[in-house]
Amino acid sequence: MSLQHYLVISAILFSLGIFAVLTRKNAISILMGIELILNSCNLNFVAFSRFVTPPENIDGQIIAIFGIVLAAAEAAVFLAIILAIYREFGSIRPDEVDTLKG
Amino acid sequence: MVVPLISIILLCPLAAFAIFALLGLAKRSFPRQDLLSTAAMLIALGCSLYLLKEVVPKPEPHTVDWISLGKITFSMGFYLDIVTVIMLIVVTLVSSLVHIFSIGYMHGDPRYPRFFAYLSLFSFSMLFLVVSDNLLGIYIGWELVGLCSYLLIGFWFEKDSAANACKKAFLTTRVGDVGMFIGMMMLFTRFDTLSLYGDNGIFTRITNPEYLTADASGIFWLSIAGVLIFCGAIGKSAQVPLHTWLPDAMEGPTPVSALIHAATMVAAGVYLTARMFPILTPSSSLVIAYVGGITALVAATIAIVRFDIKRVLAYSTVSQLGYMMLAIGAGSYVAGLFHLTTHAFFKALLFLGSGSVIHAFHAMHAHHDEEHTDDNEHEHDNHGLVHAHGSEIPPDQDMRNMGGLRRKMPWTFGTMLVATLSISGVPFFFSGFWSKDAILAGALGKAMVSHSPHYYILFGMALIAAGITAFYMFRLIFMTFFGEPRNQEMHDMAHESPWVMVVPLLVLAVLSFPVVNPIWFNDYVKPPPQPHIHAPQHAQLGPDTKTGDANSGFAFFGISEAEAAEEESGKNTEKANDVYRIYKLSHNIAMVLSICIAGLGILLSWLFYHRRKFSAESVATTFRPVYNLFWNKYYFDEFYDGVLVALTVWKSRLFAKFDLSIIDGIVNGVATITRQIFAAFIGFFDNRVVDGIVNRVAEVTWAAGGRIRRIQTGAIQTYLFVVLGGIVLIILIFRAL
Amino acid sequence: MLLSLMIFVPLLGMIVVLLLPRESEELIKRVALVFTLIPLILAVYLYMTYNQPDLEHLWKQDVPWIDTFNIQYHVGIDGLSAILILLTALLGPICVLASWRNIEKGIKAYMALFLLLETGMLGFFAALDLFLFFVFFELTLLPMYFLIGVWGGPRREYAAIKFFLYTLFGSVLMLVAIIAVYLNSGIPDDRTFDIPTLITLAGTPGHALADPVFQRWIFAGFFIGFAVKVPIFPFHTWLPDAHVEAPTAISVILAGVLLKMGTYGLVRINMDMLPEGMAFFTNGVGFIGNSLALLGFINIVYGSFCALAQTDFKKLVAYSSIGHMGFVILGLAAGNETGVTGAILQMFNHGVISAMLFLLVGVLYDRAHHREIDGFGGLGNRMPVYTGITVLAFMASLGLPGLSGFIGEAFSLLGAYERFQTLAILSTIGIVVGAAYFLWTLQRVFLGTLNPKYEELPEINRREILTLVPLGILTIVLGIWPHFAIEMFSETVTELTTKIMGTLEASL
Amino acid sequence: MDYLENIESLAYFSPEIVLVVFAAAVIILDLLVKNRESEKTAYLSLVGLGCSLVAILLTNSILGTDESKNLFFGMIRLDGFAVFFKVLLLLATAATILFSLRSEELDARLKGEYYALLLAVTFGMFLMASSTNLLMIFISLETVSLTSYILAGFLTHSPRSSEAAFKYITYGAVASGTMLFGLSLIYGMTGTGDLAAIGQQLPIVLAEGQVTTLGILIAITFILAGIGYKIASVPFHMWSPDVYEGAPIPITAFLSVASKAAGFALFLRFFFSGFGNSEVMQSIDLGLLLAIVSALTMTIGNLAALPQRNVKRLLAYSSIAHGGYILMGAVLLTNGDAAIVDKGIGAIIFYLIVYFFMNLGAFYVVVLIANEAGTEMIEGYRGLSSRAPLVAGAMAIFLASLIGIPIFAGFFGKWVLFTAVIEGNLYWLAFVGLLNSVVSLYYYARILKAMYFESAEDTERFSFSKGTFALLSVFVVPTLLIGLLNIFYSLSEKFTLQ
Repeated sequence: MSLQHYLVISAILFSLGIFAVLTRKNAISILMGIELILNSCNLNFVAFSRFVTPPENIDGQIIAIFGIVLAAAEAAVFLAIILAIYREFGSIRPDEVDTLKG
Repeated sequence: MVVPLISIILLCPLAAFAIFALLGLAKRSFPRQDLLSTAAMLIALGCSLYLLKEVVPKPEPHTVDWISLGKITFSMGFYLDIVTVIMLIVVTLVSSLVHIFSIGYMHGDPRYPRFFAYLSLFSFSMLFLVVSDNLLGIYIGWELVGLCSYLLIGFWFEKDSAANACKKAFLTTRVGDVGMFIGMMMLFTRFDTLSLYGDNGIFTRITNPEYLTADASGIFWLSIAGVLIFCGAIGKSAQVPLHTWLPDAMEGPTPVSALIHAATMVAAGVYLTARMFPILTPSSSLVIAYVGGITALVAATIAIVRFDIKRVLAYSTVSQLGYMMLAIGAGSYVAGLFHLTTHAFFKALLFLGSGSVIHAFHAMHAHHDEEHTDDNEHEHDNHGLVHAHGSEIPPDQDMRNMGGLRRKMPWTFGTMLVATLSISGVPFFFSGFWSKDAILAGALGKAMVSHSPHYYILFGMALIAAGITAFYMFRLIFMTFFGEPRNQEMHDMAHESPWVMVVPLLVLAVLSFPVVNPIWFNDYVKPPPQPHIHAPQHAQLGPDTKTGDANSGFAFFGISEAEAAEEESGKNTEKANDVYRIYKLSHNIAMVLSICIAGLGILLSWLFYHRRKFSAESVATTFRPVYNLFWNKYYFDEFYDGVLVALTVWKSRLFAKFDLSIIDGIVNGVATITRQIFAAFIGFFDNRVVDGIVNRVAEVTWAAGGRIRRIQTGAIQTYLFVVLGGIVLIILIFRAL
Repeated sequence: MLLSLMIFVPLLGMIVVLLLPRESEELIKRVALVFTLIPLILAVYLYMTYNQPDLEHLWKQDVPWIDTFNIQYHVGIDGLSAILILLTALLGPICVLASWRNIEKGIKAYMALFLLLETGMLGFFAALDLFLFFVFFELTLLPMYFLIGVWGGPRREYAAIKFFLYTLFGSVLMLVAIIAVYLNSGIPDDRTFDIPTLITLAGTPGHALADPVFQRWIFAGFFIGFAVKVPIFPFHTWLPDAHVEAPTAISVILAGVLLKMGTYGLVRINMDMLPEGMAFFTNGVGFIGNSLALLGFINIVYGSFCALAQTDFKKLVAYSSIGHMGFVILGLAAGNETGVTGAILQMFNHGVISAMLFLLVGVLYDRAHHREIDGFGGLGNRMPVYTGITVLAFMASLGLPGLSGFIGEAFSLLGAYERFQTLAILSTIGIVVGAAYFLWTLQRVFLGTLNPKYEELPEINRREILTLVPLGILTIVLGIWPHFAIEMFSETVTELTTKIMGTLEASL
Repeated sequence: MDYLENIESLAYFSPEIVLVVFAAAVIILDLLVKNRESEKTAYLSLVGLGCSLVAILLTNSILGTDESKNLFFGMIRLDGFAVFFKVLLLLATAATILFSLRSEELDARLKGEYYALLLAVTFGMFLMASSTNLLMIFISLETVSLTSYILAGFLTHSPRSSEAAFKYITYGAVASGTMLFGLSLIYGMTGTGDLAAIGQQLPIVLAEGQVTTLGILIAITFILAGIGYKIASVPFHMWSPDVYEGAPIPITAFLSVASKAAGFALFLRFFFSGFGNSEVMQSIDLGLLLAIVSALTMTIGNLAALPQRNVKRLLAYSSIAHGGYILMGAVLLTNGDAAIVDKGIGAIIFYLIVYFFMNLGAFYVVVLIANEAGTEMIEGYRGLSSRAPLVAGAMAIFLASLIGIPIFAGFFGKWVLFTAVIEGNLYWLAFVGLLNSVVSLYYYARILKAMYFESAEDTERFSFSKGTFALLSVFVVPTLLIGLLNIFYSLSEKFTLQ
């Protein structure tokens, strides 16, 4: 398993995430897309810190851990806001939430 | 002594006006403005007369620096030679007489004081013009008199005809003035100065070969400049083709016509041309002579068929001015000025006389309007004539309402008769004869000396004009004063004018005899040299010129060239004597011819209008086309009107409304053209195109705003798509770089 | 010190006015009048004591302001600015008087803004620091915008924003040019905005500022900025709207002073600082070489014909100003002594005369409440005094010799003829057309039979006469003895023109 | 490279600590006080800000003038630049709290955590202004974002607010995710998270050919997505109008000033230390990229503002445009000449000071009008000159300043920027910017027009408290004076990055 494999995978993950975010018609799946993006990044960091930097340097892995934490926090806030949206709009379809425009 | 005198001459009338203006601001007016102005004029007259003996043989300009910019300096000042003094006297004299006359004539007019104030202002401007020693000063006076004539023609501005006439006068002359101004620009660029006399005045400089030279170009631009300056004279002195304003100017009060449009302002053109004599080249002289000749002839022919007494005199004035121009163009400097002087007196007299007649009828004016308009209609019918635009004749000026007045108003009749004899050139006791004769002689002499056909033609023109003049002037006299009263009612009302009006008539009548002695004139007035004309004959004039021998004296009116040549004295006596002989001969021929033709003219008009051997109508019908041509003033106005009617049609598509009263005369014509088409187009252009572009830009910006707005759909995923697109785009673009 | 006093006294006046209660209107007017009179007095004092020992700027004051950019508060007066300051100071009180009755609402704000405006104008003419110059230039915008927009006629909002946009656009280009000049004025530590210094630098061969190509671009930048103000075709379309909508006094200021700011800038910056650029645009070679003169000619003819086409009295006067400013441009383009003198005279005289004209229009408007030329007629015998003054103003404006209007035009043309024969001759068309539209207006408004609607039109009153008389006297006096004005700036002009002509000869 | 241990860092970290402590305190206090007294929490948080300000000044003084410290093993850096931004952000937060006190749309019940969140976001922004490590950059960014999301959606029972929050978080999450991906790539290329180290490594690896310019370009573009979204630069700006419109006005003001400022701080520090090396920038032509972005940002911002009728939204677009102006200064980072880079940063700093006052001032007026007239629409401003002359006058001054008319601060801000840009030989960019300011005149003038040229249906006068005017004058006076006083210019020089 070389660096390239990891990078390719993370790239695929990232693309999938973006794809989900752009196309899904459900706020939850958008959230999942976002998670995919973040995790692809984490994968990158870990992989780089494993292959690029000397073993004693673990910056990348630390960053990845923080990434996970922040992803969790973000998910929490996101869900809260989705609740609010649902309360106000009675739906969580992103394309129905478009009163602000122009 | 000269400067203070001139200052007094200038300041008196100015003060008279200033008092009126200042009190006017306080909405008050001086109790006896008329006396004030008249007194001012009389003082000026006194001073001018006194100046006669102040004139020094070698006149010097008295100048002050007016504007000095680094190396260039514009000076203002007086130049006093005999010509100036003569002009001063003429102006002040006529002006004073007119003032006096007006006291009676304008009596009871609502704007009585203002009239005199204007007269004073005019006199000031005219005098300023006369004494100025530089072109700028002349130009200033030139425009000021224009303003005054504008104000005075439009004195009864409630009349639309008057309102139009004054505007027409100002604009027409203005056209000429622009030409004059361009001429000034040319001279200025050549000489870096506009003063004429003094050490670096133009006339001094021009003798210096660097300015005009053997090479034709020097002469050429000088000719152009000369003609351009002359344009001013064309405008002011109502020469063809800018003459149409003067007849209309008769809308003004008659004293004004006498002062401004007969004696002084219109003569200013001649004066200017005379002043510019040194820079006139042969070619420009010829142009001037032709313009003068044509004017003389055309105006005279038009005058034959007028019925409005003032219009007849107006056209006669135009024609006489043409005469003077012709004289100067033909090099008869002295003759031109002499005729200017004499004409000033007898023409003023004629106008004042007609004024007195009109005054006599004036009372009738009110309740006879409609009746006479009927008369006119009737008139036209049996002549089958169309009235040219703006020639509706007020009944109290229509000669067809007059007749047999000589018993009613003997003084007026007598004085006017004198003037008529004088203008018709009846020998030998009338000044008009001598001056006219001198001009003819000059033209003929020039022709014979220079062997150029041009001057023979010009001589012919002058001669014919002289005949016609005699004819229509006596027509006027006969129609007005002889025969039976055509309109009994008005006749009964008519009465001799009060003495304030008669006295000026008498004075002027006296002056219509050769009081202004031709010999004296010839001795004192000397034409300035024309350095660039290398005259073929250089003559030292024989001593006999200065003798009292009248004939020989007059003979030399014409030979400015010879006199000019005098300075560059080739002592070539027999050549001079040739010239002398030629001129003497020419003079005799001219005199004989002029006497004959004048007699012929008088005789004809006697047969036509007094003995009624033939009827003017029948002649008119036989020579219908010619008659129509004259009656319609060679269709000058019609031509313009025609153009404008076409434009009116045009405009009716362009615009909703259009004021027909605008259409009058060439300048208004131009104004209308520009207003209707050009200016309208530009106005349109301004709104639509120039402004339009700006607005278009604004709209585009707005539209762009709208577009961008529409991208902001409100759907979050669109935004994210833009983000992705942005990223991809950036990467694609900058990777290529 | 005196100069700064003169500049900032109106500002002080503004503060005072703002502190007064809005009810006490009479008091506010009086205060405003007083605070506009003080600069006038100072200006007159300046004129009395003015002499041209050498081209040293008078009443100089030079204190550092923003060191970071080496910006100074540097003001001073030379002949050119002196005469325009005189004009501004003169028109100030006149305008206050002219607004005495016909400003219905918010007189307080009106006067405050007006005073601010006056400070801006005085400062602009006195500024000797390029940055300060620009600041004052822009300072006039906002008050003007409000004065037109709040107290203007029916289409005031449109006119106001149009004026604002145009001028701002122009000044944007100017700003770029200014920054460029600043950056090229030296090494980072001793860059300067000081106009006299910059002028000398631009004169020293080899210096970055003296580079012809650079100067051409900068010239263009400044020129457009000023052209909008003058206004020069095709940037002129804001003028008629602004004039027509603005209240009388503001039209007076607009025509009297603000237009002069443009031409003043042209002389002060484009000619004095950028002779190379000037030479490039006026060397008479090809289209570019004639462009400036051509613009002048276009302004003259175009403005005159537009005026001829107008039916609105005020619009007619507005367009006539465009025409008259054309003579200024023509004279400046000539670049020789006669031309430039003529141009500067024309600036001053046009300031006076157009002020008169707008005041007169205002007088009529206050009475009849419309400005349709054809709607009047025969006023001549209803209000003779008014007519008399109007005739004077018209005659002055159409360049009747003996009145001040003539000299400016005549000299501009005389000067222009030496360098641009054809254009000068063609420009004389403007003289005839000028006469045409003025006389025609005169006829339609004052001559003929009295329009029955106006049987009872009241004659011009004392206050209005008071506003007009000083201007009228000026037109006559300067017409008879223009030296009174010329003596102030002849030295400046001589120095300027010798430089310009020198550069021209060098460039050809 | 020298850096401080954790413990010795704490002293320099005191401002942030103070903020955190007070955030906690506020929450606790909120539990204690009754609802209607919940204003106390606001005052407490103000006190907190005050203390933190004092702390900042202290740290600055012990820091000395030009010297700088790397704290926590070089995670964050304390220097003049950071200090400046901390002060600015602190003041912005204070202003926001004061606005919130006067704003009627925020309902009373939730005030406690609201202020706590404000303090928290300030804390995050402090970190943004000073972090020098990829990790810290990401964390600070997220901290700020997460709290902002909540604040934007703070108006419960307001659909607009919730929608704003939803869009904000979706957009923000994606953007920061993208950025994180970019960061990971950078990390991979250089093998370090420390910006300075990255600055040294990148040219080397680039020279050795281990990384292609394309790689760097991709990385930077991804990172730009994150930062660009914070400073709302095209094409990452689209969230801001909607969020600004939906969010409570004080928060809008806060976002438009504080989080923009923080974003620029991050932007500058990142590119200055991380990509300070010019050949890296040249290799991907970063200068042109940024120039185009800035040109587009201001143009689109201004054009889109033209048709707006909602003043809040209008100001949102206008703040996008102003972001574009500021970016012009950022473009100069790529200039080879260090002096010009300094000028650019100085210009940005100066402009931010100016922008702080004029924009917050404008927003404050919007708050007041929203309270009195009950609308954010431009119609609400009709006849304001007669209904509330002083407020109208203040607004006029703010707008004139935003347009950039002389003697108002905005002009001098633009002046400094454009001078710098032209000195960088970017004439075209300067010209675009200036044309934009002409365009901007048009929509700002629409508000002026409404206030002065039009008259309202009902003309009863608005009544404002003394405090209102006091606070207003706090913004008016600097807007009038900053440009005219020399000190501010010299001030802006002290804080440039070393």
